[in-house]
Amino acid sequence: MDIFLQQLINGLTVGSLYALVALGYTMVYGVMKLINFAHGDLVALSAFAGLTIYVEIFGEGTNSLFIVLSVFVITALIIAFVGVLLERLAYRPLRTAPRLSAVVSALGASLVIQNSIMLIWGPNMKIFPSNLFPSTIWNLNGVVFTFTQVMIMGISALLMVGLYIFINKTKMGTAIRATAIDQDAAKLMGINVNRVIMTIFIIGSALGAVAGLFIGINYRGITFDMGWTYGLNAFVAAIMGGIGNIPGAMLGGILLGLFNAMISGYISSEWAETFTFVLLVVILIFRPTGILGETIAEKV
Amino acid sequence: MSENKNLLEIKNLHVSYGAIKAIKGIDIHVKEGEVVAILGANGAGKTTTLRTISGLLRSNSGEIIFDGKDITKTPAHDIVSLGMSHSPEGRRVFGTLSTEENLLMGAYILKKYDKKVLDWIYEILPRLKERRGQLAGTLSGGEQQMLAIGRSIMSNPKLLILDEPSLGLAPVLVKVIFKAIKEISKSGVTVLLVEQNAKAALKLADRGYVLELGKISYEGNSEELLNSKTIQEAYLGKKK
Amino acid sequence: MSDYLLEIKDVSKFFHGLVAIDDLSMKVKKGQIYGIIGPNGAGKTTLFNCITGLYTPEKGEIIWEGKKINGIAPYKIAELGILRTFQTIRLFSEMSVAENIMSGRHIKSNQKWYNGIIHTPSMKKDEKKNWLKVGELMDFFELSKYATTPAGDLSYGLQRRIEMARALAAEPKLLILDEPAAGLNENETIKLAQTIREVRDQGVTILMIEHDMDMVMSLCEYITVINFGAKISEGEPSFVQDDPVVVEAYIGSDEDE
Amino acid sequence: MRQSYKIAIVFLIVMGFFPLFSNSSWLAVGTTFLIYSVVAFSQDIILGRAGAFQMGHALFFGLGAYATAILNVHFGVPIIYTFIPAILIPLIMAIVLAGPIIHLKGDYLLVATIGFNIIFIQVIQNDIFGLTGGPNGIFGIDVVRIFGVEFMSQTAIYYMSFMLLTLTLLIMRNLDASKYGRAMFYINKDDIAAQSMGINVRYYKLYAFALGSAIAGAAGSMFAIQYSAVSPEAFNVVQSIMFFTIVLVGGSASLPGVLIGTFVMFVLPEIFREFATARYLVFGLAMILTMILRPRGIWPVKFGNIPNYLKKDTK
Amino acid sequence: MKRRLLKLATSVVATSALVASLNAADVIKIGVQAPITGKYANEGQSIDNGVKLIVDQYNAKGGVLGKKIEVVSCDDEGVAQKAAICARKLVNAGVLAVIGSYTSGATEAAQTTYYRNGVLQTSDGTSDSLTKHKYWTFFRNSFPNSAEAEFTAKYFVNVKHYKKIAVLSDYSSYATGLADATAKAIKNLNGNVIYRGKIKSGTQNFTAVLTKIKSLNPDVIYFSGYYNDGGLLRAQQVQLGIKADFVGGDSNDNPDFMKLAGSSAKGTYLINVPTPDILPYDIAKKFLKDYKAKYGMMPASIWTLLNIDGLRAVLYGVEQTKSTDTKKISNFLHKLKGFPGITGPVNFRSDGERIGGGYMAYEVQGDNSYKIVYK
Repeated sequence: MDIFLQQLINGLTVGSLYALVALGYTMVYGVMKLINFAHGDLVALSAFAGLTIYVEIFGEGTNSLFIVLSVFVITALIIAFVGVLLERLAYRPLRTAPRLSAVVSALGASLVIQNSIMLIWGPNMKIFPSNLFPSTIWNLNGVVFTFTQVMIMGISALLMVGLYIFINKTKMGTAIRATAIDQDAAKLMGINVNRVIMTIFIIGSALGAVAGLFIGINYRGITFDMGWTYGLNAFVAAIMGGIGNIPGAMLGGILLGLFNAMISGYISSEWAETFTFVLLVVILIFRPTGILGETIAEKV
Repeated sequence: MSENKNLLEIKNLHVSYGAIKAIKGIDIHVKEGEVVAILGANGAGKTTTLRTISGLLRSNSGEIIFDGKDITKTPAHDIVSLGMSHSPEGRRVFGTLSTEENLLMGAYILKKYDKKVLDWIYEILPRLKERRGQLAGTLSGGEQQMLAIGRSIMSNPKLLILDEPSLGLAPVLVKVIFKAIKEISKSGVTVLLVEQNAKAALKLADRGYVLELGKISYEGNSEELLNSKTIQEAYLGKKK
Repeated sequence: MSDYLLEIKDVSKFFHGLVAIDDLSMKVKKGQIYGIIGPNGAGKTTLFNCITGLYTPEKGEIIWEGKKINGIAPYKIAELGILRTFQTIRLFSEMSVAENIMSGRHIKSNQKWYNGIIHTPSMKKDEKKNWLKVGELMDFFELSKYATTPAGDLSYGLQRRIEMARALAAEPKLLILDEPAAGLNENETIKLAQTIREVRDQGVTILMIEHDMDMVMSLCEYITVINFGAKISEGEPSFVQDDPVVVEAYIGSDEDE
Repeated sequence: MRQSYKIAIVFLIVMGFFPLFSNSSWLAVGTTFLIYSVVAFSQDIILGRAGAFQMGHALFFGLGAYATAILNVHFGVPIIYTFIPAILIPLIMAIVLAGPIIHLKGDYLLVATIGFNIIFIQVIQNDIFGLTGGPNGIFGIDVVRIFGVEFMSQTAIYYMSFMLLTLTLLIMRNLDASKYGRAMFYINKDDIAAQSMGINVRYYKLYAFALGSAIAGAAGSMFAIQYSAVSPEAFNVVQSIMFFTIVLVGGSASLPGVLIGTFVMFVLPEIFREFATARYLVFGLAMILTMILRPRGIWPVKFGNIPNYLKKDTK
Repeated sequence: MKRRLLKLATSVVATSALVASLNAADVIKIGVQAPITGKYANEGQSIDNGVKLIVDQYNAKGGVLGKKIEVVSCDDEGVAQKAAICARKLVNAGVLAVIGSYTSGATEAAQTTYYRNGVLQTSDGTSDSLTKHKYWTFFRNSFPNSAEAEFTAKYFVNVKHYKKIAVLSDYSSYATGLADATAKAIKNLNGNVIYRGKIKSGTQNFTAVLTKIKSLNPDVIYFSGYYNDGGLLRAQQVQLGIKADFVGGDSNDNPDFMKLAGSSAKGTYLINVPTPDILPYDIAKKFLKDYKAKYGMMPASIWTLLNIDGLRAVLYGVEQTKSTDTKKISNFLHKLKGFPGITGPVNFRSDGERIGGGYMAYEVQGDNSYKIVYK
């Protein structure tokens, strides 16, 4: 039983990270119907930027709540800015172009960010210092969890609740939902669609930035191409949940994390990805637009 | 009333969809306080005209002047702030937002929505009040139309543009809708509407334009239009 | 076998619980020009979509030459000989006029799966036969000089013609026209009516939705009037035109008289 | 399109004489270009023509390569005989895999095909049945022998690839002028109109998948011969994305477009190898710029290829 | 006109080819096939640097057989497919011998191409399968997995007396080979392997597998893969509160292992041949000094030195046979005995295997230095 609980915690940790990243995919998709392939690379960029900010500004070895918080905030701001820049330069000019053109642009942007990371920080693995978070470990009847894991799950949950409230209870949030449903109608309400899209990139990138820093802090070793792995998983999570649907992304992320942990723990880690994608295909066969996705009938 | 100044003035407007010329040089004006109807068959260019006025489409040439300002190149969302509100064809309510959220979106440009306007909408369209918490997508067609109209006056517009408000509605609902439009007009809002229900529209309107193949083929007072054969011909093909 | 080519029996179609077609029945005779009229949003196009298999009605039967066809895939309906045009023109707009019309020859072409890879003499013959048929149609519809022009670059009137030529290329038994005159000018409309008559004279039954009443009244032999998805009147043009129910539905009811 | 056939013929002539002016290093680059062009064309059949968002094409390329490698190395089948299974296995797998998901819309199909590609990589990495050699793949693939003659030199392999590309171009030409090729375009441009004209969307999409995958399989076999080794990285999702991008950057369904796309995405990086890592950065920027400036690709397709006997008085 | 042009063009090409081949005769080309970028970049760059250092030293003395030596490097990124491409490239460039690659997989993927084209290859790859084909072109400059496996098994069963042993590898042929050989050797000594699993290299999150291992309660976790996964495995093992010892195979011997494991590095055991700094030979000390002088740092690990010995043996072969005929050199090397190498005497068997080898077990200390605990 404690092994099961342990796997549950393992799965929830990764699942929270997937969910944070998946939100970025799903929000952009919801409004722009675009798979932002560069989103995963923003996550990687965040880890590198965060490390540099920590080391260069505060100095390796220092640590305090203020420092950690500052690293998170500054990194999130930088990544949000890069996200906005990305939209401005690579996606906005293509808003009326054929859909696949924007997909190629997104793939190009992914290459640009990934290789910029490599040129700036080098091709080798960089290693996060181990002292950013206390190395406290709790052990409850054999179920072990670290301070970092608690932070990952806790902060992710908080951010997701916050996002949920923002999207559902605020005027801007409602405007975002309205824009996602019908851009023209939204314009007729006086909603500045460009600003809505900018907001989405800010939020999505910032959430991705938090995920990137957590990945660095928890797993320590970061590589320039790691965005691809996390990005793909998060993207799959978003599709599973029903891309464009915010609760769907959260559900998909957690589900994917748990599923992965359980498969690796109980069946075989060798075949974990296969199981993941078989699950995805099965979901899509039965629910062609994901678990919480709506089926939209085409107007003839 | 007809001595009032022009609130909206369209001069020699041309609009194309790709290679197809949809609007071929039309002139329309709407005076403050008026109700003006644009009539015409399917494909005549009525909706295109409205979408161009509210900034969703760009014209090839011509001028659109609203409340003294040239808005020919102003983006749609800024036009709303100038006091024009457009309730589009097919209602286009936000299906996964609740009725009240839809209404509040109508007041997006205001810092805070006007409680009085909301109450007034609930008063003239009481069905919306009953349905305030329900998702707009689950409303009936008539209720969605009420919502679309209600939503478009939440911003306290000077000019309300309505595209086919009676489309696909049962007569009893058409009655409710037109009554509400009358109320809105009475409160001082200028109305420009496109309608296929010519009789109902002309009964409400002061003046009307008949649009055929992207050109104005007839314009005049409502009575003139109603009594003329034009409408009968245009709609029922009673040969001249 | 019944006398009727197409029979609609008590068909209903719902969207999200709202009724779009309400218990509708009608019968189309072979060789007829049959009109369906009614205000916008009355459910006419929905009915066409049901007949052509794009929608499956929840209730009732659609009977084609004595056989029930509801629930059958659209491409099979076309193979049965029911072809259509669309209210909002659906051409392959980047492709040339000739290529557009050639799509109608699809079901008449008997090329085998390997002909996509290897050309055989019989296949080349088939190809030539079909292109020549396209040529004939282009001549008939006066489209020959636009043969290689992308369909999307042409005017509304020409596009409507291409759509019709495309449907006719399949040599249909029933041609369904969804507002063929929408966006056409007077001359074009008159010519269209003439074309429709000629097509019928070649043995094609015609079922059409149209708003241009001049055209409907002069062209159609039988008319069904739909409002709110239900039939409110039917009969010959002269009857329908004067039916007070129809007048009210069209011009609109007087409210508080 | 007639113009594009002329371009194709000029291209074939140039490529046919290329070995006379080239050393073996450049010949190797040329061979890779030829093989990848074939794969790009096969991707184009599915993505550019039938309009199915296929982002797992490397899977079928890989199936062909592994079929040749496994049969040759483990079962001693002469290379020349492995061609047939290298074509048939991807063809059958394409139908089996795409069958249940072919109805999925755009992006959902895209992610499902990515999924198949990833599963394929995992299967070969796990050295299934001890046949695939795990992450290191299979080495020591034999050279082509016909009647005891060894075709081992780079020039020989170059010309084999050249033949394969010529054959592929021939198939593309035949496809374009057939009911099957046109049906794909109709589905791509408007599937509802296509259905209403009696076109079975599912059937023709599967046909495109089957044909595209079979050609990719043949290219895979050639790839295995060229490098006498196959391993998972050559067939992973990144490669699939490359093929996907080639078609769209070059121009969907455009013969010169796809060739330009392949040249830009595979040959330029070889030429600029000295710039090592910065080249991919430039690449990404070029992809974005191309799409902004030419959203339909560098050399977009032009329709209107009708037989001459129909061109009476076209304007 | 066209024909004349063609003739002209062919003659130009022919002359330039001739010139090129004349040039080629003046130099001896040595290829380096190594992971210069990618996951194992620091090992690959170090090998590349080492080769260039030695070649410079030779050229300073006038080269070999009066010819200058030229280095042609190719980056295989530690990826088999890239290795196959490198093999084609280096063969086409006309190299005499290739040094590398670092990983067994990349080495094996290139092996056949070198063999078919008669190009010598010397690599540090430890996978047993490398010498299986008995290619006359291949020479291993390190010691095979089987030797390490036997040493590890003896250490586990006879010295540490572990009762429950968990064996982990990644998917690479080298690591799976080493892990399987080790598990087999342990069983031969009647040891008890309770778990044999694989992780996917680079996935970072190994908690699921470790949790499973935890439920089996082993005395030791042995990992045969590479340092970048090993360090994380160790860190996550400690996080999860798994008390077992952690023993890493030779590829974990890299400074990054310590960085990744952080405070958990202390107490880890590593098994490898002697580390550079404890090599007793003068020639080793000189090489390390020269390397440090030229590049400002030490070589990444012992693997660089092993490859350098491979290079030195090949050049020695050229000098002794006074020939650039690879077949002749190969015959010479197959009989090579006691050539003084940086990593000890170099002796080759007829199948290209290097004879000898002395493995050691180190315990990582608090300051990340090594303490020899068994040899």
